[in-house]
Formats: sequence, structure tokens, C-alpha cells
Amino acid sequence: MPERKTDIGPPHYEKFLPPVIKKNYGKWLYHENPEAGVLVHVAESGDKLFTVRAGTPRLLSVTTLRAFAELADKHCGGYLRFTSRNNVEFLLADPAKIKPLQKDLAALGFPVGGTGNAISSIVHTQGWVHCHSAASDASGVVKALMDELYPRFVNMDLPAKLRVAFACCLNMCGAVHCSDIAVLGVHTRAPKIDHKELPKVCEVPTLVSSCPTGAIRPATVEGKASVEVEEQQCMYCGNCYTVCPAMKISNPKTDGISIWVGGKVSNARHEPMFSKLAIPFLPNNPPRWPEVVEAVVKLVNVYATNARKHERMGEWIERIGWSRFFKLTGIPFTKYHIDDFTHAGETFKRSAQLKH
Amino acid sequence: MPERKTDIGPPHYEKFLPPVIKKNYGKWLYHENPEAGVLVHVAESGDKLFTVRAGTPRLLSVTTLRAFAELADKHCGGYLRFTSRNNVEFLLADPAKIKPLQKDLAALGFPVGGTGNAISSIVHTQGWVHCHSAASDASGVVKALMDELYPRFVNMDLPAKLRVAFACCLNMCGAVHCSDIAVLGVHTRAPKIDHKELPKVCEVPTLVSSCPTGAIRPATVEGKASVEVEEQQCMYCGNCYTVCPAMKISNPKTDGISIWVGGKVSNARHEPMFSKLAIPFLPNNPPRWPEVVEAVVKLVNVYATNARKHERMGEWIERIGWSRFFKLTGIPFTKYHIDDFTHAGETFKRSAQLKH
Amino acid sequence: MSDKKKRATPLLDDLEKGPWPSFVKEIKNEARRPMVQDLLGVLERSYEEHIGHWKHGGLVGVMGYGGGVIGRYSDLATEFPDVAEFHTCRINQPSGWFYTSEALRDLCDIWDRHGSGLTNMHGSTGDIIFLGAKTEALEPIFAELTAKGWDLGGSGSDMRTPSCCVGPARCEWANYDTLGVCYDITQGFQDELHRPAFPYKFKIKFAGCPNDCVASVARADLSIIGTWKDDIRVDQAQVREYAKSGTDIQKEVCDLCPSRCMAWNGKDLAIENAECVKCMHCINVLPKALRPGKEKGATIMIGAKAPIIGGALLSSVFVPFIEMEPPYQDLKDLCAAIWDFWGEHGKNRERVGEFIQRVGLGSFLGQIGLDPVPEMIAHPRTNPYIFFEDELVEAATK
Amino acid sequence: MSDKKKRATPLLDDLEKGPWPSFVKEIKNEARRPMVQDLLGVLERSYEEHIGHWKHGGLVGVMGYGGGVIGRYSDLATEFPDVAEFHTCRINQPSGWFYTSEALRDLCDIWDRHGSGLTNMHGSTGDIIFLGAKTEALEPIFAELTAKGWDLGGSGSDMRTPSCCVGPARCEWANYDTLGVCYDITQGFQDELHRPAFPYKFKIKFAGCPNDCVASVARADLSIIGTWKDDIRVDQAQVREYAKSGTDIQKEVCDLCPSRCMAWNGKDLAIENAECVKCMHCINVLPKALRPGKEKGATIMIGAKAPIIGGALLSSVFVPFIEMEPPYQDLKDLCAAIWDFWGEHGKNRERVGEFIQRVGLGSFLGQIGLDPVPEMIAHPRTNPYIFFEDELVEAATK
Ligand code: SRM
Ligand code: SRM
Ligand code: SRM
Ligand code: SRM
Ligand code: SF4
Ligand code: SF4
Ligand code: SF4
Ligand code: SF4
Ligand code: SF4
Ligand code: SF4
Ligand code: SF4
Ligand code: SF4
Repeated sequence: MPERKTDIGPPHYEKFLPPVIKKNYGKWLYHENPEAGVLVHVAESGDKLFTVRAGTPRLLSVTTLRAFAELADKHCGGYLRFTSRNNVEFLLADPAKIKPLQKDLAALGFPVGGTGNAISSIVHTQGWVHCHSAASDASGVVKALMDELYPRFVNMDLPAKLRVAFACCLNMCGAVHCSDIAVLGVHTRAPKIDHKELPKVCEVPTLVSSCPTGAIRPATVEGKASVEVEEQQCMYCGNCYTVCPAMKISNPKTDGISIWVGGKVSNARHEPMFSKLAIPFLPNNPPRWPEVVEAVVKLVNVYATNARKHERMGEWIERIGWSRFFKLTGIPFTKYHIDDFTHAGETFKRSAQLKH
Repeated sequence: MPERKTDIGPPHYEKFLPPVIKKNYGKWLYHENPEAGVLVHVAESGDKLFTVRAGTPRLLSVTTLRAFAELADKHCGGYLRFTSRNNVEFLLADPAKIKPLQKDLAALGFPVGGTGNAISSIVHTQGWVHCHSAASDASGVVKALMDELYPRFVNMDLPAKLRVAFACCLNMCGAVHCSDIAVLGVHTRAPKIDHKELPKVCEVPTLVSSCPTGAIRPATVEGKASVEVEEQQCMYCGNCYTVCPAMKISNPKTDGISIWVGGKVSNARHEPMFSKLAIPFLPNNPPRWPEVVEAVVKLVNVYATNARKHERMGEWIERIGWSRFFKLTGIPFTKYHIDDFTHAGETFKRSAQLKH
Repeated sequence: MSDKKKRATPLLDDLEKGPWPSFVKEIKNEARRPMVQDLLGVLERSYEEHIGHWKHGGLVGVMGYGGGVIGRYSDLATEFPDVAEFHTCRINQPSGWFYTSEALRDLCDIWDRHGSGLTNMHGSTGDIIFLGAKTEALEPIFAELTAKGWDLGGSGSDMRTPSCCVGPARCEWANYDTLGVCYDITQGFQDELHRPAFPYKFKIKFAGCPNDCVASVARADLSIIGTWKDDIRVDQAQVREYAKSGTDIQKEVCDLCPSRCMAWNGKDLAIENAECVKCMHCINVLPKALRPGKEKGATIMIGAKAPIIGGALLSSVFVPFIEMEPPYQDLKDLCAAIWDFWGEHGKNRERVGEFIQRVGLGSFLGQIGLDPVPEMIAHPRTNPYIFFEDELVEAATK
Repeated sequence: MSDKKKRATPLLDDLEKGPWPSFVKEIKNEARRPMVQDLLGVLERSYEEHIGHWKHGGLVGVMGYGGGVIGRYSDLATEFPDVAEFHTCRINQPSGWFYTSEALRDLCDIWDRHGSGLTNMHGSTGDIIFLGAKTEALEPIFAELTAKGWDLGGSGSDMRTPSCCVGPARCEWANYDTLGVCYDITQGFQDELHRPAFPYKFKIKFAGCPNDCVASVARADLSIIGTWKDDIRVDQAQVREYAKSGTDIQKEVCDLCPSRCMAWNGKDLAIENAECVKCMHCINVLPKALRPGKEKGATIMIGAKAPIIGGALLSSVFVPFIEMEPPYQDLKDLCAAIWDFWGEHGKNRERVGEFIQRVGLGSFLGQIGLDPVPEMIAHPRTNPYIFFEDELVEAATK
């Protein structure tokens, strides 16, 4: 075993940059997107960098990573990167290598696309593969969705970029809270308290203060210091479980999925926006989650046919108004859509400007 | 003394409507505003109603009311009304009477105007004339302001309507919270508690719950149930005084006036908006409040020279942005302008869309 | 009393100067009265000291009423005995603030005989304000008022005096009879107006169109704002007239339309009415050419109030569109339903707008018996803190 | 172990079908390992039962570090002993997620020897995720990683692994060296990264321009977003090219400009740069014709986070414009100042964005030593609840 080093940080990125990037670093002039999944960046020097982007399931085996490494060696001197949405990008100096690379990727089963006005890979989280708070699986829902949304990945036929994200609980790893379409696992029942376990593994004060709605109160159960939950006040966020494993929040019958729309993070045109509730609850129906897939595909299609060019989902909805949105999508509007948390009043319509 | 009647409600308005209105009630076609203070309403029947509007101090003596009655008899069959901004309106059937009426009003000292893109009368409150919570006088500040803004009342040379309102304390009678320019009396010191009086005249629980910031706590003073105020938490709203006279909030040295801008209530173009803080504090300087008058006149002039046609104060500021507003007006931006109450976070700039 | 006459008021006197009509002159108009002399004295003192000299004291009023009178007492009673008591009477104004000279004189005569002779025309809620009466004068004033057909307005935790814009009496844009319904509601709820039984005050204001000339969206717990459903009526010839006489239709009208649903080709003004949000702007700029549609009614909004305690509120959409025809039964039933639920569960001094935020608009609607519709919100919730109910989950999972 | 091989996973198998690459195939790629066999078993069980089977247990990690490893344990350990421990290692990715095939193979070799062979490329904070290690494997993994020049990333209440967009490496719109500063900050704050000492996690993300390709405004406590001060560089000839080849400059560019500061006359595109809010839209649509200006830098925003507890937050403007040149001292000083104040007064599990709202942005700025500027707010306060300080009042009244 080599001698122990610490605090060395990551390797310097320069070691991993292809020569064409090293040479033109910070001196790029413009780019083009000739076909889905292919980007051409032209430098002030006239040099060109050709990027081929392929979708991945993000959960990758070393077997596949080695296959990527081989493709990189074969087509672009071993240089590749991953994107902030977990796609893989091969960085080519020679345009002649684009087609062969595309063929090899197709053979391996990795679709080229995700650029321009497309649906790129779904940013997602761990789910049943690795997390304890998950109200649903992540990889499975994403796979089921992308199998149907596949044409939107390998084409660029949408009005604008459409970002889909998935998180398996309200912690929202993956920040689904600002996505064009967000798919969010939700618990819908108050936590079950394990009064035996609790005193051993949890601090009551921390636990009590972890509840956004103050639903948790200290209580003595069978002589032991524990807590009780005012179920009326619980909205199932699971934060108590995050800080205390004895507050089991998952429930196979009542956990499910909610759908949110209209968020964005870029500053282009419209300021960044949060996603808003579209569908409060759909069932967990593995392995294919048909209800969720159907709902998302419907949303994508209604958007694709109605939005104007360059209009993100949220910009489109803002223009037509929410009542029109619910009509067009056929989603029923319910009391669940009306905010009742801290800043609820800020979401009420405080003007007579209405379409009748 | 006549026998006692109750619950009869107000007289029926029809008794007070001139014939031309009775005849064309609900059948008006359009209106014109040929000169400041004069409105012509044309009915589908072709009939015309001529309105002459004059400004008043709102605080009116019966002597003056009788003078108005006389003018009404002399020029328009005794028919007149008051507006929602406390102007008086004479309702003429005969346009020939307009000039003579204007002359008589001028003689009496009541300016004709307030219509169209003008500054109409200042909606205001009681102040030192009649209220206990007043941090400033109302009528005096309004008189001092209107003496200077007079040309804006008798002309129609502004980009749009400009509504000015005054309230003498945070209760905001007169709803200054949605005015183009709002002048608001403010207390700036915590209430002085009269521990002798308090137990007699106030209920401690009501008093404690009256405080928006929870600065008031029950306390026993000299054996009597009273309260104490955590001065750090007090922002001088005076609500405790409203519910309990023993919490004296007024202070001759430190009471003063704040200025707010950009509110509106109409739905025209932009949805209704609250007024926002422009100047946190100006001194009480009777009888003419020169600092307040100067500040308001400056705001009006900067708006008048910079806003586009039909743009209300708040719409103009929204277009140019707040940093430009503070530059143009020369008002210093301070930490006091940054919200720190319940929904403060909603007022932060959560986008990189900035002018540099 | 003679010494009073002599009291100098240099600070106030300065406010007699200047082009704007002077409230000081108005006060002095009635200065023959000792009470008004003392008012001038107290006020001058306030101008000297930068502080008010009024205090609230025990409840005062007229027999059988809980509202309509605001008790005021001077804290300098020994020095100014004639304003020791200086109460306000709120008198319910006629709809639209219309008067005849005769009616005005009746009011003046009564106030001459029993009070300071000073008024506010009008108070911000809309009442006629008689400013400065002694306690003993209240009953006589009330008797003489009612004899002449007048009654007191609201104060305290009651339905406050409703008010309305001039509407159909003089405005071509009125989408319903603001004066009529204002009178009808006022008469229909006399008990709620005179005998405070609510958690806090409840104000109703009627505006005939979205211009909202009574500022109802900012100042009323219930804001009734006229609007229409169908197409804006356009007289293209008149539009061209406006264009000829200098109105830049594109810039001044089309570009300022919040829903950008208008197009001007130099000849005709096209409106995509389905997108129109009834803001009134185009109609305001082209009154001779454009008119609201013919399917008229109102939007009912709820909850406006001043800042204290939780911060100011504007009313929010409650009923997107309602027809406003006599006897206005739907509106009356709605008021009753609101007052029942709020009356029972509202805290002391909790306005209905604050109450709705506390219990949640969703459950409030349920209690009132209204269905939630997207028009009520600017946008759906962004936070995932949803109180799921079993029905929803079971329906989806079975 | 042979019996494991035989365990059927019909539900998961269904997810091997379809055009999108399958995570199940990926898992099965490593199924020669007992650990991965058990993972398939546990996961299939979750698919049958609709519930996860992982629990958090005691802290695990490598010597001297508080972060970088997430402990996971199966609640079906007896049935699936090989995933009784199934921890995650977070490995600090290289700036911009650039690799060579060689570097990638190094990582694979290490993970092959010591873990499940399953990874996430990448985790949503940006780390390389090694998914599924036993406790005893952690030290060897760490030793081999560091030997090859790699180190762990953050977890827990520490500075989380910073990440950045591809920036100047491949993007013409980068207004500063996102990769450079990301590396520099990561190296400069190794202690803050590896040894949790904050009230809660603190994330930093670097985006080269307002397109924000790392979603920093939504996902980072400190969001550094590139921007510029001077005029957008315009190549009018290229604009005309776009127009020729079918781009509707008026509709697609001018009309969508949030500040409406562009005018197109069919020949030239005029920009009122003083009004431009640097949103990037026009540049995005016309990349060959338009470029950001030359006075480059960044806007620093603060406070983004997920919903729990008070609701999600987007970052808000903290420093409207700052130059971003090595050694980035201003930025480092700012981080230190924030960590000091928040570190001392922040509650346990209180993110800096929540902290700022609790103490008030005004006073937070005072503590950090920044002056308040209007750029930090959407609009000034609307509520009159001002905490006046004596200086202000005295200055005005004397
Ligand atoms: C590679 C990547 C950065 C990285 O370091 O990995 C990247 C690269 C580019 N982005 Fe991005 N963006 C990347 C994630 C993002 C994100 C973050 C995210 O999705 O989580 C955003 C914010 C999305 C949002 O607002 O919700 C993002 C918003 C944009 C935008 C603004 C789009 C809009 O109109 O709102 C542009 C401009 C455009 O597309 O016209 C843009 C433009 C670009 C350009 C054209 C920049 C350039 O000149 O090279 C690059 C190719 C875009 C493309 O895919 O067509 N990029 N871009 C990321 C690729 C993700 C992927 O694999 O699909
Ligand atoms: C008489 C009065 C109603 C009443 O029952 O008393 C009234 C009457 C008219 N208003 Fe008003 N408004 C009256 C108070 C208001 C208010 C309430 C207030 O100021 O407290 C508003 C809301 C102001 C705000 O948004 O803050 C108001 C917002 C409007 C608007 C919208 C202006 C805008 O662009 O935002 C119009 C349309 C216009 O002026 O083009 C309008 C238009 C009109 C018209 C032209 C309607 C008509 O066709 O007759 C009337 C003459 C307007 C004028 O003065 O030039 N009226 N108007 C009120 C006169 C007050 C005064 O003495 O000055
Ligand atoms: C007379 C009047 C001001 C004026 O000069 O016009 C007035 C005067 C008082 N108001 Fe008001 N309010 C008056 C219209 C308003 C308005 C405007 C409106 O009604 O359109 C508002 C803001 C809208 C609203 O209701 O929120 C208003 C919001 C308040 C508040 C704060 C209520 C709240 O929920 O925040 C208080 C405090 C209270 O009720 O204890 C208040 C309390 C008071 C009291 C009774 C002070 C007190 O606590 O005893 C004042 C008596 C003054 C006096 O000495 O006569 N007044 N008050 C207005 C009533 C005249 C009338 O009946 O026509
Ligand atoms: C692995 C990862 C999801 C993924 O599959 O990519 C992840 C996984 C977990 N996150 Fe996360 N978070 C991950 C990125 C995020 C993000 C997105 C980001 O960083 O851009 C967020 C939203 C942004 C933010 O920070 O607010 C996020 C918000 C949370 C929260 C809520 C924090 C909050 O203030 O609201 C928690 C709860 C907590 O910290 O206790 C959390 C907690 C967790 C825990 C540690 C669950 C727990 O309480 O122990 C998860 C461990 C899962 C597992 O079994 O391995 N995770 N987490 C991401 C980290 C990988 C990496 O290092 O690259
Ligand atoms: S979103 Fe929730 S369940 Fe999913 S990985 Fe994050 S913490 Fe775990
Ligand atoms: S799930 Fe959330 S709301 Fe319910 S008790 Fe736990 S912390 Fe409180
Ligand atoms: S604003 Fe305040 S001081 Fe003025 S009248 Fe109303 S309650 Fe009295
Ligand atoms: S003035 Fe307002 S903040 Fe201060 S103690 Fe009284 S109620 Fe509380
Ligand atoms: S609110 Fe509308 S209807 Fe009423 S007066 Fe104003 S413009 Fe006319
Ligand atoms: S009323 Fe307003 S929204 Fe409707 S067309 Fe006219 S300007 Fe546009
Ligand atoms: S954020 Fe800007 S600079 Fe960075 S990759 Fe995206 S577009 Fe390029
Ligand atoms: S960057 Fe955005 S704001 Fe600036 S000119 Fe272009 S589109 Fe307009």
C-alpha cells in the first residue's frame, strides 16, 4: 500500500485537455450545432473543435467507462468529458472521425443527441438503488421516461431547451425545483415512530426543530423520552427522518410521485423561475411507471405544439396563463395546487386582470 | 325631539341625481376632458353632462358647504357630488354655466382641476386635528404639499395620473400603501409604558398578541401585572398603543415622515402594486415641512421629465430599474430599504439580469 | 371665553397663505364656537410641540348602536375644556356621494346646532364625518339625522360603510350598477353595520370597472370590480380619428397592452379578445372608439387591508366572474357565508385576508362552498409541502 | 454463492429493453461480483414492494476526513449479506469534468479492485461517485486514489466539492476562467472541504455566463455567474447573414429581449447597451454575430438551496460585478468572511440563505463589510416595519 497522502485535491484539469483546447483556451469565437449531438466550436485562430455528445444512464459500470475510454483512444486521442447533465462528450480534432464515432456509439447503445432545442438527459438522484429517504426509484423512472422521450433527445424539434429532472424525495438532490418538468417522489403519510429505537439514535431537540410545521412535540413514551407527531400538521417532508432514522417515513402503499412544471435557471429572456405544481400525486407503478410517463409525455407534446420559438415551458405558461395551461393539458386544478405554506399569500392573484 | 328611528340606512341616491343623469343612467357613450377640471360625458341619447371639479382641503366648514350649495343652486339646479379623492364636482346640464362657475369658484378660492394626467387631491387622514396615534399632522403636510404641487393640479401635463396619499401612522387610514407617492408618518422609538395606567385600561394577552414582532412580553411591575418591551425587536408600528393607551408611542423629538413610491391600484396596463420605500425618514418640521415638500416635488419632477406617456410612477421605475431610480433622484440607498420582515426573501434580486 | 378669542396661532396662520384652499381657514370659519377656539389652541400647541394631544377613552355612541361614533378626548382638557370631549360621528354617505343643495343644507343645519361645524367630505372609508361633538350631543344629532332620513355609518368590528364609484350615474365604463348594489347591500345589512359582531372590521367597495376608482383592491375586505366577458366593442372609424389627431396607436395602445393582444395596421385595430385581460388601458386611451363588451358582470376579490399586523394585503380573486343583477342574492349569500366562517374561527382583530392566509385559501374555499379555480392564483405552489388527503392517494393507488 | 446467480429479477429485466441505455444492464455488467448480485436482489425486492431497503447508520469515512463518504446499510442484511455495507465514495472531479482515457482507466482499476464497479458519472454536486463499498475497503481505496493524484470530495457540513461549467475550455461566452478558479478555490480550501466545521453544507458553483450551465443560481450557496460591463460586440454583416438564412431578427431577438433595448431596421441591429441586462438571449440566438463585451467579470449571488426547511431558495445578488483574476483574493476573502459570521451565528443545519433571511440581508452585509446597493433587491421594502437607528433620526432632526 502506498504511503498515505491527504488534502491533495483533484488533479489539475489541464492534464486532461486536448491540444486544440489548450491552444485555444478562452479564445473561442462561435459555435454551431449542425446536427443533434454534434457541436462545432470555432476559435479565433480558426481552429475547430468537434464535440459528439451521447446520453448515458449516469449509473455507469467500469466496463462501460473502459469502453468509453477505448472509443476516445480510437477517435480523439483519448480526450473526453462529461456534462453537467451527465452526458458523455468526445472531443474531436478531426471531423472525419464524427461518423465512425457515431456508429460505434450506436453499436454500444448510447444515443447521440441532447444538444440544442432537445430534451437532454434527466438530472436525477439515487432512489432505491442507494438512498434511504427515497419515495420512489430514480433510475427506473428515468429509464422509463427516456425510452418514450427518446425522439426528443436525438432530434432538436422543440421550441427551446426542455430540462427534465427527477428527485426521489423532498430533499431534492438534483435541484428539480427549477426544471421545465420536474418529477418528484413524495411521501404522503406521517412518519411511523419507533419509540424503542428513538432514544438510542436521536436527539429529541434536534428532531423537534427539524419539522418545518412544528408537528413534532417531545413526549414520554413508556417512561422513555421520545416524541409524538401531530398528524394534522404533518406534510410528509421527511426531514425528521433525515435527522432521525427512527422516524420511518417511507410507506409502500402511499408513497408516489408528483409532477412540477415551468422552472428554469438560465437568465436568458426570463429570470430564473421555480417549478410549479402540475400534478400532486401519481402512483408508484414499477417497473415502467406508466401513469408518470403518460403525464410527462403529454406535457411535452402540449408544450411542443403550443409554445412559440425560444419559449421555455415556464415562459409559455406565463404568456397563456395558468387557467389555459390546465385546460390545454386536461390536468384538473385542485386545492392542492393552492399554496398554503409560509408565503402562500404571495401566490394569490391580486389583480382583476383576468381572461374570461 | 322627533321620535327615535334606527337602522334606516342612508337616503336613496336617486333623490340626489340630476335629471340628465336619471334619464341617461347607465347609458353613457363616451367622455371628453376638454380642460383641466372639466369633464363632458355624452350619452347614447346625445345628452351631455358637464362636470366641473374643484379641489378642497376635505376638512370643510358648514360655512363652505353652504357656499357650495349656493353655487350649485346658481349654476346647476343644486346638484353636486364629491369624489373618492375628496374633490367637489358640480354637475351641469348647461355648458354656458361652466365659465361663470369657474369664476365663482376662483373667487371662493377653490381651484378647478384634478382631472386627467394631473395630481389630484391628496387622500389623507386626521393627524393632530383628531387622532391619537398620529406621528405627524395630516392637513398641514397636505396643505404645504399642495401649495407647491398646485400647478400639477390645475394642469394636465404629467405622463399619467399621479396619486399622492398621506397617512399619519402605520395604520394607514387612506391606504397610502398603493399610491404613486405616499407620505407616511412614522414613530421611531419604542412605546413608553405607563405601568400605573396599564393594568386598569388594558388586557395583557391582547396587548402581547398585538405586537407583529413579538417584542411585548408579560411582566410583573411593582406587583402589578404589566408588560415589558424588548426594544431590540420593536419597529415602532404603534399597534400596541392602538389596543392599549398606556403604551404611549408618540415622541415629539423622534416622530417623523417617510416617503414611498410606485404604488397603483388600477388594473390599467400593470397589475396593482404596493408603494415601496424611497426615503426612510424626514423630520417633522411644521408648519411647512420643507424637507418633505422638497422631496416630493423632486420626485414629481424627475418622474415628469423621465417617464413615458401613460406610464405611472411604478411602471416607469420598473422599466428603468431601481438603481437608476436612486441615481436619478439622488436619494441614497440604505439598509433600511432592504426588507427584513416576514417575506423579505421575496424582495431579493434572484437573477443575474443586471445593468452594469 | 373672551381670552380664548385672543389666543394667537402664528404657526397655523401661516397655513392660511398659498394657492391651495386652507383647512385653517375652514376651521376659523367656525371659530365663533368656543369648541373650535379650543381646537385651534390644541392644534397650535401640537404644531409647537410636534405631538398630538388626543387620546382614546371609553366607548361612546348612540343607544342601540355599537358603531358610528369615534370617541376622542383631549389630554389637555383643563387648558382646553371645550375639546375635553371631541368625538367623531360617521354618517353613511349616499351612494356615489351625490347631494342636492337642500340635502347638504339639512346636514349643515343639524351640525350647526349640535357640533363644531367642521366636517370631512369625506372620510377615507366614504362616510360623511362630523368632526367634534360632545357626548351629550350624540343622541340629539342622531335623532335629527334620522328624522331627515340619514343614519350613522360603521366603526369598530362591524361591516363598515360600503362605498362605490360614480359608475352608471356618470361613467360609460360601468359594468354593473355600483350605486344600486351599494345601496342595496347597505340596507340589507343594517344590523351588521350598526352592531359590531365580527372579529374585526369588514369593508366593501364597489368599482364599476378595472380602473377601480374607489381603490377597492387596496382598501376593501371585499372588492367588487366590474368587468366583461365578451369582445371589446370597437368603432374603427373613431380609432382612425384618434390616429389622425395624433394618438400613436401602436406605441400608446398596442405596445402597452399587458397581454399584447392588439394589432394596428394603420387602418384597423384588431383585438385578440380571448387573450385580453380586461385591463382597460386601450379603452382608457380611446374612449370614443372602444367600449367594454356587452356580457357584463364583476370580479369579486377578497382580503385587502393596511399593514398591521402581517403586512399590507391587496384583495385576491375570489369569484372570477359573477353577474350583478338585483337582488344580488349570490353576493349576499357569499357575504353571509364568509361572515359565518370567519366570524366563528377568526381571531380577535384578524381581518378576513389574514384569516384566509392562516387557514389556507384551499380550505377556506371548501368552507365557503366555492371550487378552486386557477384564476384565483398567480401561479400554483412552488413548495412541495402538500397536505395530502387519503382520498387523493387512494384514488390514484387503487 | 451460486444460488445468488440464479435469483430472478423479472421487473428489473424489463428495464433492459427500450432505446435508452439501461442502468440495469450497467449493474449486470458487474454482476460477477456477489455484492452486485445482492444489489440486484435488494433492488428487485424494492420494485416488488415499492419501498427502499437502505438505512443510514453510524458515520463512516477515512482517517482524518469528516466528509467524502456516505454510509449506507441494507435493512435486509441477513438476506443480502454482501450489501450489508454499501457505502458511497465521493471523489472530487477535475474542473469541467475533463478526462483522458488513461485517467478514466486508473479510476476503473481502483474501483474494480475494491468496490462494486458501479459509479455515477457524476453526482449532482459534481463528484465522481463510487457506488457501494464495504467499510474495510475505504482506506485502501483512498490510498490508491491519492497515489494516483485523486482526492475525496465533500459531504456533511463542509464546503462541498465546487463545480464549474466547461467555460473557456470550449465556450466562446465564458467571461472568466471557470475551470481555473474552480481548481484554485478547491485547492485553497482543502481543510474546509474535508473537515466539516460549518453549520451545514456550503456549495459553490461557477458558471461562465448568465446561461448558467451548472444551474448555480438554483443549486449553490455561492453562485458565481460570469457577465460583462461594456457593450455587446456586434458583427452587423453576420446579423444580416442570419436574417437572410431565415432568422426573424425582430420576432426572435428584439421582441424577446427582456429590456426591449434592441432595434432592427432590416440592415443593422442597434443595441441600447445601457439598458441591456446581460440576459444572453440575443447572443444565444446569433452566436456568430454577437459576443459579450470585453470588460468581463462575474456577478456573485448567494443562498440557493432545496426546499427543506423554509422552502427552496434561488441565490440572490451579493456582489453585482467583480473582476475574476487570479489569485481571486477578493472571492477568497468574501468566502472567509461569510464562513466566519455564518459559522459563528448560524444554527445547526441552517443554510447560509436561510441564515441571511433570519438575520436580515441589511445586517448581514454590515457584518460582511459590504455596502447595500439597489442591485441586491428586486424592489425596496413595501412594509413600514423599519428598525430605525438613532443615527438616522438624529441626523435628520438636528
Ligand atoms: C455542456 C454544458 C456545460 C457543461 O459544462 O457541461 C452546456 C453547454 C452549452 N450550453 Fe448550456 N450547457 C449545459 C447545461 C446547461 C444548463 C444546466 C442544466 O441543464 O442543468 C442550462 C440551464 C438550463 C435551464 O435554464 O434550466 C443551460 C442553459 C443554456 C442556455 C440557455 C437556454 C435558454 O434559452 O434558457 C444556452 C443558450 C442556448 O441554448 O441558446 C446554452 C448554451 C450552451 C452552449 C451552446 C454554449 C456554447 O457556446 O458552447 C453549449 C452547447 C449547448 C447545447 O447543449 O446545445 N446553455 N445549459 C451542459 C450540457 C448539459 C447537457 O448535457 O445537456
Ligand atoms: C370621479 C372619480 C370616481 C368617483 O366616484 O369619485 C373618477 C372618475 C373617473 N376616472 Fe378614475 N376616478 C376617481 C378616482 C380614481 C382612482 C381612485 C383613487 O385615486 O384613489 C383611481 C385609481 C388610481 C390608481 O390606480 O392608483 C382611478 C383610476 C382611473 C384610471 C386608471 C389610470 C391609470 O392609468 O392607472 C382611469 C383611466 C384614465 O384615466 O385614463 C380613470 C378614469 C376615470 C374617468 C375618465 C372615467 C369616466 O369615463 O368618467 C373619470 C374621470 C377621470 C378624471 O378624473 O380624469 N380612473 N380613478 C374619482 C375622482 C377622484 C378625484 O377626485 O381625482
Ligand atoms: C376617519 C378615518 C381617516 C380619515 O381621516 O378619513 C380613519 C380614522 C381612524 N382609523 Fe382608520 N380611518 C379611516 C379609514 C381607514 C382606511 C381606508 C379605507 O377605509 O378605505 C384604512 C385602510 C384600509 C383598511 O381598512 O385596512 C384604515 C385603517 C385603519 C386601521 C388598520 C386596520 C388594519 O387592519 O390594519 C386602524 C387600526 C384599528 O382598527 O384599530 C384604524 C383605526 C382608526 C382610528 C379609529 C384610530 C383608533 O385606533 O382609534 C382612527 C380614528 C381617527 C379619529 O380620531 O377620528 N384605521 N382606516 C377613516 C374613516 C372615515 C370614514 O369612515 O369614512
Ligand atoms: C449523491 C447525491 C444525489 C445524486 O444521486 O447525485 C445526493 C445524495 C444525498 N443527499 Fe443530496 N445529494 C446530491 C446532491 C444534492 C443537491 C444538488 C447539488 O448539489 O447540486 C441538492 C440540492 C441543492 C442543495 O444543496 O440545496 C441536495 C440536497 C440535499 C438535502 C437538502 C439540503 C437542504 O438544505 O435542503 C439533503 C438533506 C441533508 O443534507 O440532510 C441531502 C442529503 C443527501 C443524502 C446524504 C441523504 C441523507 O440524508 O443521508 C443522500 C445520500 C444518497 C446516497 O445514498 O448516496 N441532499 N443534494 C448528490 C451528491 C453527489 C455529489 O457529491 O456529486
Ligand atoms: S432526493 Fe432524497 S431520496 Fe433521493 S438521493 Fe436525495 S436525499 Fe436521497
Ligand atoms: S415529515 Fe416533515 S412535517 Fe411530518 S413530522 Fe416529519 S418533519 Fe414534520
Ligand atoms: S393613520 Fe393613524 S393616526 Fe392617522 S387617522 Fe389613521 S389611525 Fe389615526
Ligand atoms: S410599537 Fe409595534 S413593534 Fe413596538 S412594541 Fe408596539 S406593537 Fe410591538
Ligand atoms: S371604476 Fe370604472 S366605472 Fe367606476 S368610475 Fe372608474 S372608470 Fe368609471
Ligand atoms: S383591455 Fe387591456 S388587455 Fe384588453 S386589449 Fe385593451 S389593453 Fe389589452
Ligand atoms: S455557462 Fe455560459 S460560459 Fe459556461 S458553458 Fe454555459 S454558455 Fe458557456
Ligand atoms: S443580452 Fe438580453 S437584455 Fe441584453 S440586449 Fe441581448 S437580449 Fe437584450
